[in-house]
Amino acid sequence: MERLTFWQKLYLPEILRGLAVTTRHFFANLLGQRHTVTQQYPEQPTRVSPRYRGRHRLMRKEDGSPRCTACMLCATACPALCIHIEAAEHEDPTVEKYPAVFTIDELRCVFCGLCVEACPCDAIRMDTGVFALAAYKREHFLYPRNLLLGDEEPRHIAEGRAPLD
Amino acid sequence: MLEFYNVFWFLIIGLVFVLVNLWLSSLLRPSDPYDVKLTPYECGEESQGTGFVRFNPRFYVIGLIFLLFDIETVFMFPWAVVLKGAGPFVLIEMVIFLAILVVGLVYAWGKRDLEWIKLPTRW
Amino acid sequence: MAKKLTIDGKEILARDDATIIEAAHEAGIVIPHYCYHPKLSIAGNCRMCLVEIEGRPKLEISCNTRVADDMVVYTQSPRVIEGRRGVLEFLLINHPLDCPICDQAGECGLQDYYMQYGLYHSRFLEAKVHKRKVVDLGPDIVFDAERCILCTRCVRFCQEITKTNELGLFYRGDTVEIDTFPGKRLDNKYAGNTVDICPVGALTSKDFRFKIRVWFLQETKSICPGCARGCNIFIHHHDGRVYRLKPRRNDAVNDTWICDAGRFGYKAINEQRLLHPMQRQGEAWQRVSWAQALAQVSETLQRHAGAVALLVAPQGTNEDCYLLARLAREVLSAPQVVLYPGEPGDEDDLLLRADKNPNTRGAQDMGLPPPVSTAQLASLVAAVEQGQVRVLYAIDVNLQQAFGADTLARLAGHLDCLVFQGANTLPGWEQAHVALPSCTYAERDGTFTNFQGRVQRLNAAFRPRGEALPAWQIYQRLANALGQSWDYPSAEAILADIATRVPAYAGLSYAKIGDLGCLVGTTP
Amino acid sequence: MLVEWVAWLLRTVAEAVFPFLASWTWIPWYTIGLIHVAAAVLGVISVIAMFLIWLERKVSAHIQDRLGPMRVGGWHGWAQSIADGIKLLLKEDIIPAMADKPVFKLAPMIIFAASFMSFVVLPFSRTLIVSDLNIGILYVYGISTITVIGIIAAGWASNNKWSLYGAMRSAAQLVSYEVPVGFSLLAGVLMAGSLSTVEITLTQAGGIWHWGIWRCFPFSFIAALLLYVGALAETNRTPFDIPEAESELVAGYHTEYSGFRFALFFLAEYTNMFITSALVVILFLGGFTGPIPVSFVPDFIAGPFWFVSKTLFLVFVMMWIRWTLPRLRVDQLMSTCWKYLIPLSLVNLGAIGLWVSLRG
Repeated sequence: MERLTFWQKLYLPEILRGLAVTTRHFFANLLGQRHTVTQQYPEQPTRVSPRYRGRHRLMRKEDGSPRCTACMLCATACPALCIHIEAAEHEDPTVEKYPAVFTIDELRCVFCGLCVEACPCDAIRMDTGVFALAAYKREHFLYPRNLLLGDEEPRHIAEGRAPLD
Repeated sequence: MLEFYNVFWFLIIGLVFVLVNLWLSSLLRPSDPYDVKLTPYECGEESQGTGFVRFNPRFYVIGLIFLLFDIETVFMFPWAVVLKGAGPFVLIEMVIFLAILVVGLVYAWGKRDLEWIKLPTRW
Repeated sequence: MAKKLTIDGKEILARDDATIIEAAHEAGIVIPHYCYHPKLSIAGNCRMCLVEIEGRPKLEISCNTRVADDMVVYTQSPRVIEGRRGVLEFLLINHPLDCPICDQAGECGLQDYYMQYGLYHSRFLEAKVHKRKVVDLGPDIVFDAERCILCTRCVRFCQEITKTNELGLFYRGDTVEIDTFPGKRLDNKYAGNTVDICPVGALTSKDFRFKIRVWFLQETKSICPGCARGCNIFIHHHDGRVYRLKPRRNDAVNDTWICDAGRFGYKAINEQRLLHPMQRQGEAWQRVSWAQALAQVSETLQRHAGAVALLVAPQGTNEDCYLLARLAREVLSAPQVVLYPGEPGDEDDLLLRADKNPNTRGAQDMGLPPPVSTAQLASLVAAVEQGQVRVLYAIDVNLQQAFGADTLARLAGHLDCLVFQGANTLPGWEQAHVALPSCTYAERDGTFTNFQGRVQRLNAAFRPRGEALPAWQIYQRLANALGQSWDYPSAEAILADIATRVPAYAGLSYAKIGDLGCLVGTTP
Repeated sequence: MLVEWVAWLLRTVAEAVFPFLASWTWIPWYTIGLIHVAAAVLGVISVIAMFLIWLERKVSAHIQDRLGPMRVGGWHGWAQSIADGIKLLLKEDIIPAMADKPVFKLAPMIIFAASFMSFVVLPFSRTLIVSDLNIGILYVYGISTITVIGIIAAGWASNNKWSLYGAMRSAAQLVSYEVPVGFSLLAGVLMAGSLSTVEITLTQAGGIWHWGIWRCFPFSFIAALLLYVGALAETNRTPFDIPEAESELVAGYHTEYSGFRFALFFLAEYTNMFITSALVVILFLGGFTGPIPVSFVPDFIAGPFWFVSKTLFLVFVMMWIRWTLPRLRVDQLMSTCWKYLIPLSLVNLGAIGLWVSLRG
């Protein structure tokens, strides 16, 4: 380890240099807001990057049915165990199974995106850009299938009602 | 004495201000205590063990050394007021007085009692 | 005479008539295979078990090559691996890529060996042959022809084990399919085993399909309580819920099979459970604490000392029966004990036994009286009606089946207290005055003694549901409420006690019983 | 011997008190006036503290490239502190179940009363002072130390580990830095030859070149610097905010305080900042005197103006330092004081003493 000289040990020059830095920022921001990064959020909408992991959504096939095949790889990959799927037999034998219940507990979710990586069908995405999830009750954060599919807007959650399923 | 009469009233009024405000706030604020809320705060985790934990014995040493210095400082205040124009002899007196104090400090330093982590004594 | 050969550089002594795959498996060397099954005839059609034998120009299938002295076999040589890769590529040519919706995923031979030996990029440019999917073969079996690799394990099972011959191969070439013969359905009593032995996702169980992905399941070794056979099973469970039972190999008991009745017996663990001690007040049941329930029962037993009858179905473990016998002998004053195994059921020469209780033999070994038939219960009915019995303590008994609904209602009226103890709400339980929840075999440790006299172990798979307790703990608490000071910390401790008190079980311990059980002599 | 001594004590006290009591007739009127003064000072303190809290938030925000409070009250969130004050008044008062309730309740009162009482001797101008105590500096030095008792009481009574650790650290820190602060105060007193805050200020009257900081340059400058550093430590401010190091102790000794009791701690902290800065101003920066000897406005306007602006500048520097420097480790904190500041302040005091006694 390098031994400090007397001046370095005194720290005064470094303290003064630090004060100079903060002064520069202080006055630059005071006089012209030159460095300020604050966004006035509700008025100034936040831009999220395309790769931002927001609230999940479920994708559809061309015929409108969910792409999800209930393979449960997302539930397997999920480190927070927030995805609950119940598979059921489909009438069409070529489809075989589909998710009768697909619920994500958005309160448990850690937004790691592993479910998106795990999905072999591109059925789940986190590209909604929705980061401000709010509800009045914990159980309203259990996002059911139709909400994730976009059949229903989470509007009623904001109104304090349970999501319809 | 009048000045200290003022000080006394300032003490009273300071306490009254606090009490009145607390009383005012007790009229306005909600009160809903329950067991979990009244547990000691430990960052949301369940609190572990007792609140009366062991702490570093250095605190006592610091406290002791401080006492010496503080009493000496009190002795020096009257001296400081009269030193101006009292001549070098008064100064020398105080230097001797301080020297004794400094010897104590040097002793504590040498004993490494000023280190936060107690190390073996040098001698 | 034994043959001495070398497999992968390891000197092995094998049976005279053993095949290489048998010898290797015995020595702990696993050779990949699909069509080979130790309990079925050799078909040799999957070609996966190829090995290299020194001095022979071609790779040979180990399942159909007998061992010979001084044979030198390689199971992991580059040629073998290349060969397996080729075989796998052929097998997968027409195999659909529907692992995500396939129930076998996670325990599929194709997946496993592809990851071990395959990992090629597909060279197959032609269109895959499409076959029927989701074919209803029988009451519990769904067949997917595309996924089938035609190993014919299921066909051979129906020919050789059940001898019912429902299945056969139809058509030829790359359109060959397995199907039931016209007019037949795969509905024999052991059909579920075809799903177990199917190495791919061609045969799946309707009952298990889509319920859960297999990698979520935990496996616990246990014993089927469905009949006196005591088939060895695995309980597959997740989060305190049983999803399926799988047979566990025990050549002395059940080979590698279980019957369908046993296979679906797991539902009693999940459904219709008695979860809390309850007291009946008029028509309404009220949940009470264990302390309250046991206080009431012990108080009643004491009040009516001498007028107590225990009606026991041999569903409990040896440990339960032992403590119950002690309770009857040492604590209660001369109660009437009736061991009632219920009506006999189907029996055949494969696995099924007429006695549908897992532990009739063990119960007697532990000191309970010989079983009685339904007709013989008449004397108990008479005793109740004459007031000689005021308290009836029914354990695991289907009361409705035992007495009939009318008689049961009449009995309940005569009795001062009818105590029902069981894991499930068996028919007739609602006539009881007090109900005590015991746990199912999946939630507890213990031993069963099957009809052969083989003591076999249960293992607790998960915590008891609700407030259910193992029966032996209920007996212990009851005895202690009646002034005893029993202090068995676990079922294992009770078995240690049994081992010193019951001559036939002398020296037994859980370690000694192990996974495959231990034969005991008969108590005279 | 003992009897004589007690008799002497009683006589002395009686001699001091009786003349005072003898003239009791003026006491009611005087007291009513005094209560008005005290109330005015309370108002001043509240306004100062709320302004300083708002200022701190804005200063920190601008240093850190943020904006700080922007909404409450319109222009740059000027009413934020008022809103916070009202909020704290309306907040539930939570006292932990195992807390030592009387001590817990007493602690914030002690701390607030101590800082409030220091205002008695702050000279806003030659006449605008509650009481020009003849031992003014010693009085502030003593009263401000009472804070330590409040802090220890708060930490001890909370029955919380973090509080106790915070209180112990705080106590150790306050008493340690009391020593260099005391020596530096002595240096100022030496130069002025008085303990009265007004007299000390008046010795520096007559322009910026008469201020205490130049009087025995560079020793007086060092003394001022030491006093200021000590003041930072005495008010528990970064880089000396180990007692409430939020990254390890949550909030130190006031972790368990909520609502208005918490507000009292806050109020006291900012009041103390003002008082300690004011001490530096009184001793070394000329107090209420202006930088030039000529005065164009009456003294009762110019005095408070200069006093408050000098003090606020020093408070601003405190904030500036807080948002520039990282926190010291607890061992660094202690060794800085005992191994560097105290020896330095001693030597410095000796030098000033020599200077004063030789040159008069």
